Amino acid sequence: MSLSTLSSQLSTAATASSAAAAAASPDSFLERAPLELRDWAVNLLPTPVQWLAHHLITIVCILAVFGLFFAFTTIAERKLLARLQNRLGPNRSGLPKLSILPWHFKHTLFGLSQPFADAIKAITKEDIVPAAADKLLHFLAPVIVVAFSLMTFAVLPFGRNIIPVELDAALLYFFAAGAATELAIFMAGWSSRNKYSLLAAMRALAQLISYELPLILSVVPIVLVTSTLSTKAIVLAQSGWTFGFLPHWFVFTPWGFAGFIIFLIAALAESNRSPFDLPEAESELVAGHLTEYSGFKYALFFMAEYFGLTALSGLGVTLFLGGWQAPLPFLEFIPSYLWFMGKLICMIVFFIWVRGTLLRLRIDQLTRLAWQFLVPLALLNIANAAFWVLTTQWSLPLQFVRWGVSAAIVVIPFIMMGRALSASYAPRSYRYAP
Amino acid sequence: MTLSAQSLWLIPALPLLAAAIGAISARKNRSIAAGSAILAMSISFVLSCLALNGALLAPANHAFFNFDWFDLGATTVRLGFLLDPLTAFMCVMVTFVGTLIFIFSLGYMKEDANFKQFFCFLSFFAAAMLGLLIANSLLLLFICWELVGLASYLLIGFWFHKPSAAAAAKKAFITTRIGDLGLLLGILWLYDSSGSLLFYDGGHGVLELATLTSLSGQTLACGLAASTAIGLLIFCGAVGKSGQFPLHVWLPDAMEGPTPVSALIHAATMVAAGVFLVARVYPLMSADALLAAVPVHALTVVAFIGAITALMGALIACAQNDIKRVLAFSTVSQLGYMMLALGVGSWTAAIFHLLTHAFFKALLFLGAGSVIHAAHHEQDIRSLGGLRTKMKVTFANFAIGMMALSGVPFLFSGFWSKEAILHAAHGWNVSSLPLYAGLAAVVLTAFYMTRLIAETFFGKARSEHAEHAHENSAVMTLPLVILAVCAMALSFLAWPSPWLQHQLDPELQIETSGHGLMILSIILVGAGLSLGWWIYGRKLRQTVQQRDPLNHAAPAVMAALANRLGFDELYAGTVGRVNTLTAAFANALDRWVIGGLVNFLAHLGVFSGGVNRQIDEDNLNGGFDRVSASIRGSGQRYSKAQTGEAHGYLRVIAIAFIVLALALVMGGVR
Amino acid sequence: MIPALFLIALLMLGSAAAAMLLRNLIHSALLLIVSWAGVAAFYLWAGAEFVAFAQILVYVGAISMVVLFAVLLTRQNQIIDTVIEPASRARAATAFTVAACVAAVFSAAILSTKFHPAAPEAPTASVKEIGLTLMNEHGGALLIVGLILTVALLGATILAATDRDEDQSQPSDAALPPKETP
Amino acid sequence: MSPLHLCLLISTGLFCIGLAGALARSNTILVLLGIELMLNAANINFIAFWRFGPSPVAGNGMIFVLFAIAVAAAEAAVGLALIIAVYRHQKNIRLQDSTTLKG
Repeated sequence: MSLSTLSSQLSTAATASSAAAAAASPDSFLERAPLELRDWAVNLLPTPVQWLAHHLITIVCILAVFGLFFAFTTIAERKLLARLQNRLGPNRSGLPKLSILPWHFKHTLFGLSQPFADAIKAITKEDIVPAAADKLLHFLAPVIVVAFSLMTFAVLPFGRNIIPVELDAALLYFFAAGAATELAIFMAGWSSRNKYSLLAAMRALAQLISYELPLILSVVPIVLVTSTLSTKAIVLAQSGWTFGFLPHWFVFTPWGFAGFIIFLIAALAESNRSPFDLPEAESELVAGHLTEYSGFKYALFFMAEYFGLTALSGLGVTLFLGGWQAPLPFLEFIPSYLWFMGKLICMIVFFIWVRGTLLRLRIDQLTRLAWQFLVPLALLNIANAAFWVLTTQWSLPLQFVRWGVSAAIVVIPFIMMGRALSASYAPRSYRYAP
Repeated sequence: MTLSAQSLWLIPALPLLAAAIGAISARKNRSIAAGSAILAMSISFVLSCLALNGALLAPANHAFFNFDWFDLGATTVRLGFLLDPLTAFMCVMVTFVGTLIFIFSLGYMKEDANFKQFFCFLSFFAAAMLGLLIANSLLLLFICWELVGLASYLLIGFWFHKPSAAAAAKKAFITTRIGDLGLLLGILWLYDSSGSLLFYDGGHGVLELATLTSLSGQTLACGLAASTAIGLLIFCGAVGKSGQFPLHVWLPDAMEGPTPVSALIHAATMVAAGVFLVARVYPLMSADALLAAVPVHALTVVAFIGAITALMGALIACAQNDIKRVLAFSTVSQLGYMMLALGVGSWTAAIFHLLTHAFFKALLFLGAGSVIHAAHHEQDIRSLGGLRTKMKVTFANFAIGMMALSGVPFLFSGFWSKEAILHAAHGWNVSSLPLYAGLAAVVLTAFYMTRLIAETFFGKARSEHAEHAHENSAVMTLPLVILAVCAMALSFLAWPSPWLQHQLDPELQIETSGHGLMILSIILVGAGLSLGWWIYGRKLRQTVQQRDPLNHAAPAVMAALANRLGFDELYAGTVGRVNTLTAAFANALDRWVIGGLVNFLAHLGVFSGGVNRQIDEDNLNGGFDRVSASIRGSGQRYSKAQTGEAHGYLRVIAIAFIVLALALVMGGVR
Repeated sequence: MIPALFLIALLMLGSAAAAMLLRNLIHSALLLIVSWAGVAAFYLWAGAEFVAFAQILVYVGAISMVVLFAVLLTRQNQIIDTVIEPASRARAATAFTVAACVAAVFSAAILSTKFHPAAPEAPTASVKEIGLTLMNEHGGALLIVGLILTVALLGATILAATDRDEDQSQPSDAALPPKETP
Repeated sequence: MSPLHLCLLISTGLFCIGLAGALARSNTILVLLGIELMLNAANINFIAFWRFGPSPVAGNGMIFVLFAIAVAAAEAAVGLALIIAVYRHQKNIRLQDSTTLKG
């Protein structure tokens, strides 16, 4: 055995041990608790079905956690919007009056049980299907949309060790699964046999296709810098702190910041949220492609939308905000999945805040924003990231130059194109008006 | 601050650039062409002043900068720039007068559709002239000389839709070409015998002593020195360009161009080129007089040609009725003066007169242009009249120009330069005839200018146009005022001492032959003025049709003069006739001899073709036709397979695929 | 392993066959999407993860949308004939014959071939390796594919964009009174 | 029968379904989709040979498929655009009606 092979073997052994140590050392009991619980439950079952149980537990966990998360997101949205609009929001629903109890528990729980009441109402409502509708597709559309929006959760790393499916091509999987929701929207619009539904579905598709481009392009810089498609590796690439307190999250680099902004806008549009909620603008259209849906099917669509929003927020947290990493070293004692949930909640609250603040765009403004502003900026940002990768080896004084150039690539085109865009918005003119 | 000889090229380059800008700019983009032209000329003027400043620091020095143009076998063709007082003074004059004429053109050509082109051509003209001035090589000078000819052709024929203008342009071009042929021969001869065309080249130039000695030392079979012959050939070019006696016919016709062009040609650029050429090669022209004992000197010929031209031009000018033609013949006459001065050995006096003449002739032409513009292109002095009150500024300036031209004493520059020439002629010891011709021309000049002023500005308006004339805008009158001031101020170049001539030639000794000649010429000027006023001013013309008083006295003479002494007819009768006869002979030769041969061959060809065709049609084509018909038929049948139905094609492909796969499988190919 | 392959094949071939047989265009298109998804499932089965997701992203996400849009845009004036023409019957018959012949020839060729012993283990190719291979060895081809895509999409946009003249001429034609036939 | 045989037979099936569809259907869109199916069948072959074949180079089959998918996407876009243009011209998309492009 030659010396070189020996040394290489030694070095690989050293790295393996250090990696093991790094993985093991921060694992407190709380960090390991969910996994321990799952393994304990799985081990109760006979060996042949253990793999099935393993996966089933994961699925059930996602369904339960995010189902509840969806429920409380709706109530949080309603309450927050109400506060923004100087109202109180739902505050009446509490526990049901149960006659078997000797006293009535009067507390309304601040209306926190509203989503459950809504759910019961949705399930018990009559399910109306138009006579001319394509019944099968009409039924399949909400199923598909919920199924595919749930599938996207599979690749999000919720904690240091908690990731449902560890895929090499996780990002590709995420966007592939997300693409299927468009199909569901089309099916919903077409199968209703309603001209308004069909037109609205086409509009929604146009919007989704337009914004899918900047969404994916805004993610490419991250892939460029980390040279991986795996979400787990991307989160790990953001670990560490400069000077002991500045986290290495990608949002704190010029290209990452620009990418994050583009990602946020595109994510808003992809999940049909205000100010991009044209597909089902309640006050203007008849709920778009959902016109002919009622009862539980409608609720499914509603749920799928929130799932999509949550999944995209989770992806944003994973890609730009350091995933489950703590922002400061001394805060690492808090379990990683709590950090993830905290960041996720922040994103959701931000989205709600945006919804309560901004005005809805016109369709032409919407598409122009995508094609004339976001896509070029995202493309430039890819070049920016390439520059960042090429200049990794620069020494300290040159690092300032690197930051300056990178920031200039972000800021100058943004200002120039922003001016051009806002100049093109005014004055408003009606082309088909006499 | 001075301009070195090396960077002298900037002076012509700027107008050339302006011409290029004018050429490529849009047709309706008038301000760019005019603005760049005027700006370029002004900057060139400043640069010329810098060059003059440098030249006057060492007047005797000929600063030059030579460079290789291209290699031709073993020899190298070299060009160069030359900076001496002569070049510098000429550059300043050309750029200054040129700038004023450009500005004047702004107003004069305002309504013209081809405004942009006009300025492009003007800049080109000026650039060619400036290039000619700074040349230190007879070759470069000749190139620019021809470019001047081209530019003058373009400008004289600027209103080419007028047949007369087109003819005049052609005439000017061809006439000057005749002279240029002589110049070219002279250049070739000079190059052959001296091996160089550079004027100054550190002792090897053609104007330097070594070459001059060897050239004048060679005696030809006819008894002339080589330098005399070469000088006379070069002088041919000057005769053509400067409108001297036998080749002066183009100059009056050049009046067909726009008036600023006339001013430019007659004052600053074209005709001055000839005088400048002779002044430039003066050492060569005078070499035979100094160094060789030959019967005829080149300068003698120059002096007599000049004297004849001066007298003839003045005489013809007396009988012309077109305001610009009078001025044109006066130019011919004044150019004769300059040539006379060159011939009698005082090239400094010639250049002095060239400079002063440039200013007052430009003034006169621009004044005439002002009159013409105001009178809606009425040029006949019989139809004008009475403009004195209507156009006060123009009249005052025109009068100053007229007095400068006539040589009214002391205040006007023309007087001093003419005095210098007359003094030089007086001092010439070969013949007195040039002096007498000059003195006669003095009287005539004063006479016809008085006639011009009296007919144009005094009396009453004799036509509709003259009636409604009014003063032009400042853009046209301002150049007049500046030129008028200069026409007077240039007197200080010669008074109280002949400063200019000393600067041009520091070794010059001006003999003071007393004031007798000056008093004589003042008397003659007075006589001319009073004669003119006696004949034309006393009884002013009343109608257009009224006959000229001199026509009463000597109708035959006046008719001959009005007909320009019949030079045009003479040329038409001799050169033209010979040309026509030759052409007729060539035509007959072509038609009968060559044409007959060709026709015979053609008939032969037709006959053989007929035979060929018979054979071809019957024997060859029949077979081919049958073959191609069968091919066409099968092609038509085959094209039915192309149904346009995609399914069918796909099916055929699939079936063919099956067959192929079967063949491969059966054939055992793996 | 093999049962999963049979399931996938059933999904893929069944939906493709149904798509080609159904008369409802939208159903056909949606079934084809299922078939494409089945192909992606096959890729997953074979261990080609990356290609599987690419297949879903491109076919299910993009091409399906274009197809559905095309179907909707060309739906007007379509003669929905309940009666099947004899010509189309004949065409279908020849189509089936030809396809059956091709299938027979192929199957014969495949079944009569002895392949080399199969690779004992599935080859693995991580995304990073694929990326490196694409960018290094096949960099030129990648550039050309990018060019082809750009040109094709631009061309498609130009082809599908309505001509303004044509657009305007249509209503004017329609506005004309019907021509009287002599 | 090895898995490779099975995979090849499946791809043959898909190819023949595509071929039959392309030959039988009169709707141009479906003809185009039949051709897409044939392309997919070819892709299945690539993956099958990559998975079970003797090729020593890792990833080559996948790269073939990736390029094929890209080109298929371009083909579909252009084809459908052509169909829309044809529709605008002749008001239907029956393939047997578009027969004007012949000699």
